Amino acid sequence: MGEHKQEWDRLLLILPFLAIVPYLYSTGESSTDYWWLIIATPLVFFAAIAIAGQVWNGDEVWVNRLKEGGILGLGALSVSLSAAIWLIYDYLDHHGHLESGDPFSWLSFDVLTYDSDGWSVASSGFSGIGFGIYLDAVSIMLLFVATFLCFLICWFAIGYMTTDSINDNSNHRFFAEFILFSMGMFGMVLADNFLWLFIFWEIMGLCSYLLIGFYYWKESAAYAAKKAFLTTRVGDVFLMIGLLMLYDIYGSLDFAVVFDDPSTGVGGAAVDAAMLETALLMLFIGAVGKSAQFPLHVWLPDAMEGPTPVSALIHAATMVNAGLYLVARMVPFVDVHNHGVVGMEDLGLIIAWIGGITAFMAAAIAFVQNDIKKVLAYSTMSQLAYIFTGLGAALWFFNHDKHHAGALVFGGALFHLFNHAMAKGMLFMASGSVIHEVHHAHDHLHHGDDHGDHDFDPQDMRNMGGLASKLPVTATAMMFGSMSIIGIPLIGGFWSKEIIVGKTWYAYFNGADALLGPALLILATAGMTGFYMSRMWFMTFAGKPKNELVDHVHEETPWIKTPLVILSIITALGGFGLALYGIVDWLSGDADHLSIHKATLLDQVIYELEHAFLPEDEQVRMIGWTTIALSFILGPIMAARIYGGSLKEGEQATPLVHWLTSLSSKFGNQNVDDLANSQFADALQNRLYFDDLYEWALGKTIIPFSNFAAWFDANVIDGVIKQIESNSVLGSVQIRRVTTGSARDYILMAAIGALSIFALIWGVSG
Amino acid sequence: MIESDPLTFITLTPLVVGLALLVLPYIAPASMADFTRKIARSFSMGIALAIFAITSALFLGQIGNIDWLDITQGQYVFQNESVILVESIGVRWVVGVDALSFPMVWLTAMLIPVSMLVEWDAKKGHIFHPLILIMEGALIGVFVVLDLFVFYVFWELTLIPMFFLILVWGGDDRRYASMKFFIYTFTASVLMLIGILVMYFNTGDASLAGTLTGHHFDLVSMTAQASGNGLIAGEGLRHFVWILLLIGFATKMPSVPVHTWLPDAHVQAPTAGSMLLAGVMLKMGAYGFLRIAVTIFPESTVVFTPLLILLGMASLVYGAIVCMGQTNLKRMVAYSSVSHMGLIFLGIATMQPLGIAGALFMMFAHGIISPLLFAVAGAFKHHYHTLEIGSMRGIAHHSPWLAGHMMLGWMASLGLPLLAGFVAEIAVMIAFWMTFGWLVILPALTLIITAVYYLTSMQRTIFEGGDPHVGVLPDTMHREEPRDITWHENAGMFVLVALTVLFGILPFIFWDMMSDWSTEFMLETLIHAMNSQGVKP
Amino acid sequence: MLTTEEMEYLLPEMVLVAGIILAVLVPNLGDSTFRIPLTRTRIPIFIGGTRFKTTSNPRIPARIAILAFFVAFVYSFLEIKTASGEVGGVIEITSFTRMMSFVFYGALLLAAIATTYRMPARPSARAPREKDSELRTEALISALMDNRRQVDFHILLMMVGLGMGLMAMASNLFFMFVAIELASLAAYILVAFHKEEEVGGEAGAKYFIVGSVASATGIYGMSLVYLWSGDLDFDALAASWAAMDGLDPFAVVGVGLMLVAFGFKVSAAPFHLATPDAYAGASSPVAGVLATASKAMGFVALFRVLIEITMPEEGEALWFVLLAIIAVVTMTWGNLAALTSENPKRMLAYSSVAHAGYMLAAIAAVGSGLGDSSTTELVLVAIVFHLTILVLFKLGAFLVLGILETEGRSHRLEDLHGLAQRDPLIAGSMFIFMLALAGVPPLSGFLSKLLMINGIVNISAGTGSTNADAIVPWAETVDPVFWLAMAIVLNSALSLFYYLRIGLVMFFEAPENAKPLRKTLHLRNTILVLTVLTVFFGIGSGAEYLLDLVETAVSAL
Amino acid sequence: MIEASWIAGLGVILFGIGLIGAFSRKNAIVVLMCIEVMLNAANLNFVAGALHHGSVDGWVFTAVAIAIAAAEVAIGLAILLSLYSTQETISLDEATLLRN
Repeated sequence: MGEHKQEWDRLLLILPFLAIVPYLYSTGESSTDYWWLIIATPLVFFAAIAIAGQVWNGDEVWVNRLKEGGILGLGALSVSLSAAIWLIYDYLDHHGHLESGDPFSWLSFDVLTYDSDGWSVASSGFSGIGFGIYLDAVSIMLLFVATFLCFLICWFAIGYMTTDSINDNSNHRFFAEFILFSMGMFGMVLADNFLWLFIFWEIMGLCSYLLIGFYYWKESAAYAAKKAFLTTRVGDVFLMIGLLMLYDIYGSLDFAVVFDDPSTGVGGAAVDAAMLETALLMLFIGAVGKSAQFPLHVWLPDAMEGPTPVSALIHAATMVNAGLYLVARMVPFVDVHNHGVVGMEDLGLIIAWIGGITAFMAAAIAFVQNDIKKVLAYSTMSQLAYIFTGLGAALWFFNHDKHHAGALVFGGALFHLFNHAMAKGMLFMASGSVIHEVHHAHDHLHHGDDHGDHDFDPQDMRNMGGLASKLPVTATAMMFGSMSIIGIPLIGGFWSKEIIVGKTWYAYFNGADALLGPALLILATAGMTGFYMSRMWFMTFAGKPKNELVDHVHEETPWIKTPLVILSIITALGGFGLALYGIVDWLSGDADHLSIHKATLLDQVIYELEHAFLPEDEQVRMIGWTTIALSFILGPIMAARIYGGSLKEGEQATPLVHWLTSLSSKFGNQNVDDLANSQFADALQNRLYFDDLYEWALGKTIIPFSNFAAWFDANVIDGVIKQIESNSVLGSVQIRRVTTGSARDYILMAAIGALSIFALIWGVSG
Repeated sequence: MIESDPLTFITLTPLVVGLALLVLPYIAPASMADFTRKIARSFSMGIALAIFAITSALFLGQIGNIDWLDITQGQYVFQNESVILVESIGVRWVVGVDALSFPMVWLTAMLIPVSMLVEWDAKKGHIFHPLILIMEGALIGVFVVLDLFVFYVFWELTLIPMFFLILVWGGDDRRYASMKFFIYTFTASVLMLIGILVMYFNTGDASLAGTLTGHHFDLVSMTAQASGNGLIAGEGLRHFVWILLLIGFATKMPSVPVHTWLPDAHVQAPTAGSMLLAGVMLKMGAYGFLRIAVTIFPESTVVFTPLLILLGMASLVYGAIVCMGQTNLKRMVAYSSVSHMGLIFLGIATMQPLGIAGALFMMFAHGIISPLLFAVAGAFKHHYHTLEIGSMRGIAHHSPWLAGHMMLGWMASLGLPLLAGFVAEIAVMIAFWMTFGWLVILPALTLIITAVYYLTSMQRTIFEGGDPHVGVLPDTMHREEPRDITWHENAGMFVLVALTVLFGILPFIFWDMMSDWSTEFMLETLIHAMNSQGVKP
Repeated sequence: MLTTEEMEYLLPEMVLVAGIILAVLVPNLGDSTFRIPLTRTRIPIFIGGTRFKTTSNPRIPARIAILAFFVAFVYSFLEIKTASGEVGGVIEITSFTRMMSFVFYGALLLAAIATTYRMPARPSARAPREKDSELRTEALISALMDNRRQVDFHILLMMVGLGMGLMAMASNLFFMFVAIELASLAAYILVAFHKEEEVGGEAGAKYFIVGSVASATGIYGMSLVYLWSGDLDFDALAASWAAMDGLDPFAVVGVGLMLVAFGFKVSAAPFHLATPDAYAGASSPVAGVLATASKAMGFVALFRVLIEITMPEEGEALWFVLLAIIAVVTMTWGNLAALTSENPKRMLAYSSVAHAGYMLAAIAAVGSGLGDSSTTELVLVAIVFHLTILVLFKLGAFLVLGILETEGRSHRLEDLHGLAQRDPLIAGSMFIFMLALAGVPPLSGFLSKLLMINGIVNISAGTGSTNADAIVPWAETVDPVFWLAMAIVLNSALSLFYYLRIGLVMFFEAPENAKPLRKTLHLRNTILVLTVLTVFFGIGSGAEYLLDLVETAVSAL
Repeated sequence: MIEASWIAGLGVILFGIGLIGAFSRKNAIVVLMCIEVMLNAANLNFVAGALHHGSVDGWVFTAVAIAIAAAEVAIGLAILLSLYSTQETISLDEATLLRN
């Protein structure tokens, strides 16, 4: 404990950071004047940590006192967090949108336009690009998610990273990149125009590349990093094209300008729906890349090559949410109730379809994964797909002037984002805890000579089992997280998932025939989610240990438990609480307040549950119950039958999870080896061969083509030059041969030359 | 002189001092010769820094107090009293800068000390550094003179120090490379010279004209004349001259298909040489194209826009694809320069102020980024004795600074936001979409290709390698202990990194005046041509 | 006899004649006496006997020659602006003649300076014997070459100068021919001067035979012209030509045959074939004289015949197409052949052929008759300017080879290897000469080439149709003369290859012999001065001054 | 009276003979003689011209041309001698050390 006390002392260093915002607040400053702290602090500390870490690499103070920059990073993030909370507080206090204006004009320029008088510089309509902030409920929610989770994950990472011997003296890289990543997300959420959104979006792409490739010497990590960057880059490029189109349509990329009246373009022209829809689809492709949706999903599982905090960061706090945020920003364009452009239903349908397909596919693949982080990765993909489906349905509703339903599912989808982020952040940290402790136990068991035992994989759930008693906090956290993801009634994700599934079906019943597919897919996925999340938990924590080292596992690393506890509480209670406060309406912009507006708490609970089950429609209510049945009953029970089991004799888990382990042993034990060896399972193991397909396509097209191009350049284009050169040399040798050395030849040639010239002249002049 | 005629001062000082430092050791008495040799390196550096200081002072308004946004089209600041050089044919020493040329001058003044710093330990430093100083004079001269004869003189003068830099300090195949570099670009520029002469004999300002010929080389007067009735009578001849100029400038830029001198020259050149070659010399092409070809023949530029697109697109896309097939780091970086320079033509072809400003900023940003790339590649050559991608792995462990600079440089070059290159790219792209619509898909896809080759090259050099403490060292190391870059390489790269970030985050430092210039440029020249040629969106 | 005034006109030539006489006399001065018959009184007659210490100095003839050329050179220079006069009906002195003699004497002065080192004095040189080793033989031969015939060489050099000087001021075709013959015959001997070497005699023989055939052809052509007009005075010929009704075969064939002779002098293809052989066999200063002064002489003759006599007032000259074709063939042939030449002297010879091509192209542009008098003057200024500064860098390059020759021969590219290590300044100078030859700015070679191209462009570029709205229709209408400019620039680019190669081997290759170059103080300084002048006349006041001079000269043509 | 044109005609024939001889004969001495023949052709023309135009110039030219021819022969023989002394040949086809 003394040692731990010393560790906590390190935290004293962040107190000055924490004091900054309260000080500013106390001087009576306005939070909107200090939003830049959220971005600037991490940016400055990114450079500071990166450079200082390299200069003082291995230095005693740097390593022990500053945790190789981790403390500085945490401090910077605490500034961001406190500034964000300040901003949120003010926002909730003032109830309304908040725009800072452009503190500086980043790029100013003119545009030429054509009219009957010819070309001239456009006098109005087109504006340059500045930078400021734009806050509404969506960005406030995301800002909180990002700053809060980043802070917690950084906290967790200090414990996780600095106790891993393989990271010797390179953690400054991690922390620097980590806070830059965070900065990217903060900036993206705050930005008041599409270009700056894109800029921070790309920064996140870079950081994901850097962090996934943190263990750069591992070929798989280097490869995964490259894959992540390139796959998202494909999306980004389309996103950029979308931006270009938007600028052309509206003459500005500022949210304030564009959202003011999306049906009127630059110079008062009516916006062409087809054009705008194409532009938005381009944006959506970008979102698909970033949020790892089909068909640009291939990078996400590989991204598990990064350290576990990075996975938490990418999957919960930052990157994947970016895509959702972007799609959420499309609502004003299609909201016909509010100057939206008519005739863009297809957009919502496409988004919903992509979501449905991804949700189902990812859940299916998650069935067969044995790597604890991979299961979570596919779960992320699947849950994000839910949100996309919900947003797609929302867009469809909005465009059909079904504002109320649209707003509901829109808010529900965003609420799901919140729930998922909290749960998934915790799940990843918990899985990190498991991996970390298993790894330590393994090292401990083999006395550090793990160099000879590369085959051991601390992430493989087949090496675990029965950890519930060894890692009580982790097991509890993971249980709550899984429940939230599965959608166990009243816990976190339940509130939002029910809305998404129900409303998607509602849309189908109300004329969106094309939504049947996604609706069915996400319904099925609900059950599948129940199965694979339970499977993961049971495989890890329940049953008898499958490996001797489980006995040596202890929860002992400092820094790791705190965030798990905090997030467990939020996951377990936060969803319910926020739902009661009407967060769905608030997020969709229908309500200005987060408050209980029914007379009693019970009324409010019933009201919110009705939101989810939509009492006025019997069909939808049926769907709601089906969802619960599938996700709560069928999935977990099947998982328990196959993977469940009670702990070893004498082991005792905490009361919070004890019931689960003992319950899981009640459903018997079914052997699924046959199924696991089937061809279908094989295809799932191979991620349905998408990666292979892409690699094959690249290997067969671009690579040979580029090699050909290189050959072509060296031998044809430059070959022409070389040919000229060699022909000149050849001609030179030939022409020098004419000089035979014999004087009479010279005379002869001169005579012949002269005569032929005379003849020529004679011929010419007639 | 610094106060009254700063441009002449910063042009001639490096030339004179560099030449003196080169020649003095051979004609001065022995003791003085030794002394000169000893101080040549630091003295060159001192002069280079002084010139950088003066140039920065010019920018910040410390000298002359210039409002850069207030310069109207065709007006030049710091213009001197013209000095007659050759009266018979009307050659004058006229210097002046505007928003088109000044960023280039500043870039040159900045890059010279940096490249000197990077190669601070070059062999025969008492020749190397003065040569770079001479290079500085020649390069600045190209950007500041406003007399086409003198412009051409400086244009070719840059070849000579570069020829020696490649020939004496270059790689194994430096003979071929230096010859090819010189002859290739010389051939193109003599064709350009014909174009200049055709322009020359159409000039008519009697007050400037040479006594023998009755014509003059004064660019300002030519521009004024061109904006009236067009400098040259006859559209056919105008187009022809435009094409001749294009050949000269496109080769320098270089644009596909006249780019093949560049990879050879770059691969063989010493680091400082590559840095200057990529950083400034390529920009001479773009600068000259805008300053002469577009300004004086706007109609031809409008007529030949499809050609510009074709060239730009070919450079951009084809250059990127060829990059992917390269196995030599420097070659790859060289082709990436080809690819990026394509964007300049595209930016001009958009005929939008935004596109032209983007092209200008591309010139500037690429002038910061590509030297960084070449400094990194040079450091690989220096410390690992090879440039083969894939002959080593996991270098990041041995050379963390190098890996860091490489990472940043590579990212900047592939257009990562908040780094200088992105600003130019996005500007050109926006303008490109406005003018050409879906054709934008090609440059956009190129962004992906660019990412592919850059990431692959990093993966196969600084990353991978299994055990972090060992990595895979190239055979060329001969069991040498791998080292990180030296302090001076590091310092030089740091400057470039800092500027890349600075201009990525705060592009408006130079962007505003470029954008301003572009708008005025469109208004004064191109817009008339577009209207008269009946260009419609 | 000449009047005082006429003597003054001809002062440089007089000095040369005096120089020749002195060169004959002075080295023979000694203590010889003549005994008056029947008495014992000996009257010193000073010719013969044991020579005095001063007069026995083998460098005396060189000094005399240098002095004579220097006086002639300076006097010509001073007279350029003011010269005018006439002597005996066949000599007419104008600014132009003095400009040209300025060039001639300058070139010969440099050659004389260079030769001082080629032939250092060692009084006791003996002929090799059969038993001598090969090395020894070589050394002895070289000593012999060094030692002997100082007088002969410099007398011949002065004779060449005299011939050239007179040639420039001839106002009569026949007199011009005689003067050319005087210069040529002396030059033949100079080429063959190293008769101890196998190539010396051969070079001389070839140059002599081909040259003689050419001059015989020229004289025959001149005789045809005489048959046609009956008077060989330039003015009279020009008048007859202008008055000629249609084409008189005598006149046309006569002029054509004369062109052959002058074509040989300027080494135009296909009459240039002996040129490289001659240069390669001759010593470097002599080759330098052939490449500069002798070529200038050829161009003066071409001016006389082509511009003064046969150029019509307006319209295309008869010889326009002929000359254009010859020009293009010449420059291309020269450059192509030089491309792979491994002998620096041959390379310079071919380069000199190429330069002849450029200048012929410029004359052809004049012959197209498209330009007005001012453009014609511009082109002529360009050519004369080029001929003038050619002395600086072409001869300068030969002088560098001359330095190398003092330690052997300079007939292989390898001899230049690593020159930068042996003497950086000389190597740098050589590189500058090469760049000037290639026409790289800011050197004077660029200015002259630019002026020529400018003249051609000036004359021709306006001829294209102004109604053409695209390149191809324009290119179809433009006068073909325009493409001569293209040919020149493309050839310049081609030529860069071999010029740079010289720089390459000097700075890149390791020297075969790492010893520092022999100390040849005057020669080295001369080369450095030439280098500085090459740059000085490239741009700025130097160029302006020289252009002004040339302009004065050309306007007197 | 011999017509001037006859003389000129003879000149043409002589010149032709000389020229053809100059490039068809290997022996340098013979080539030298051919050159003399060519010069004589010119001399004939001068004479014819003098007759035709009735001017004295032609005669003077002839005299001077003969002198030139004499000088040329002297120099030529001397050079050929030196060629012979080093290469022991006066065949133009054999003295080809310098070529290409």
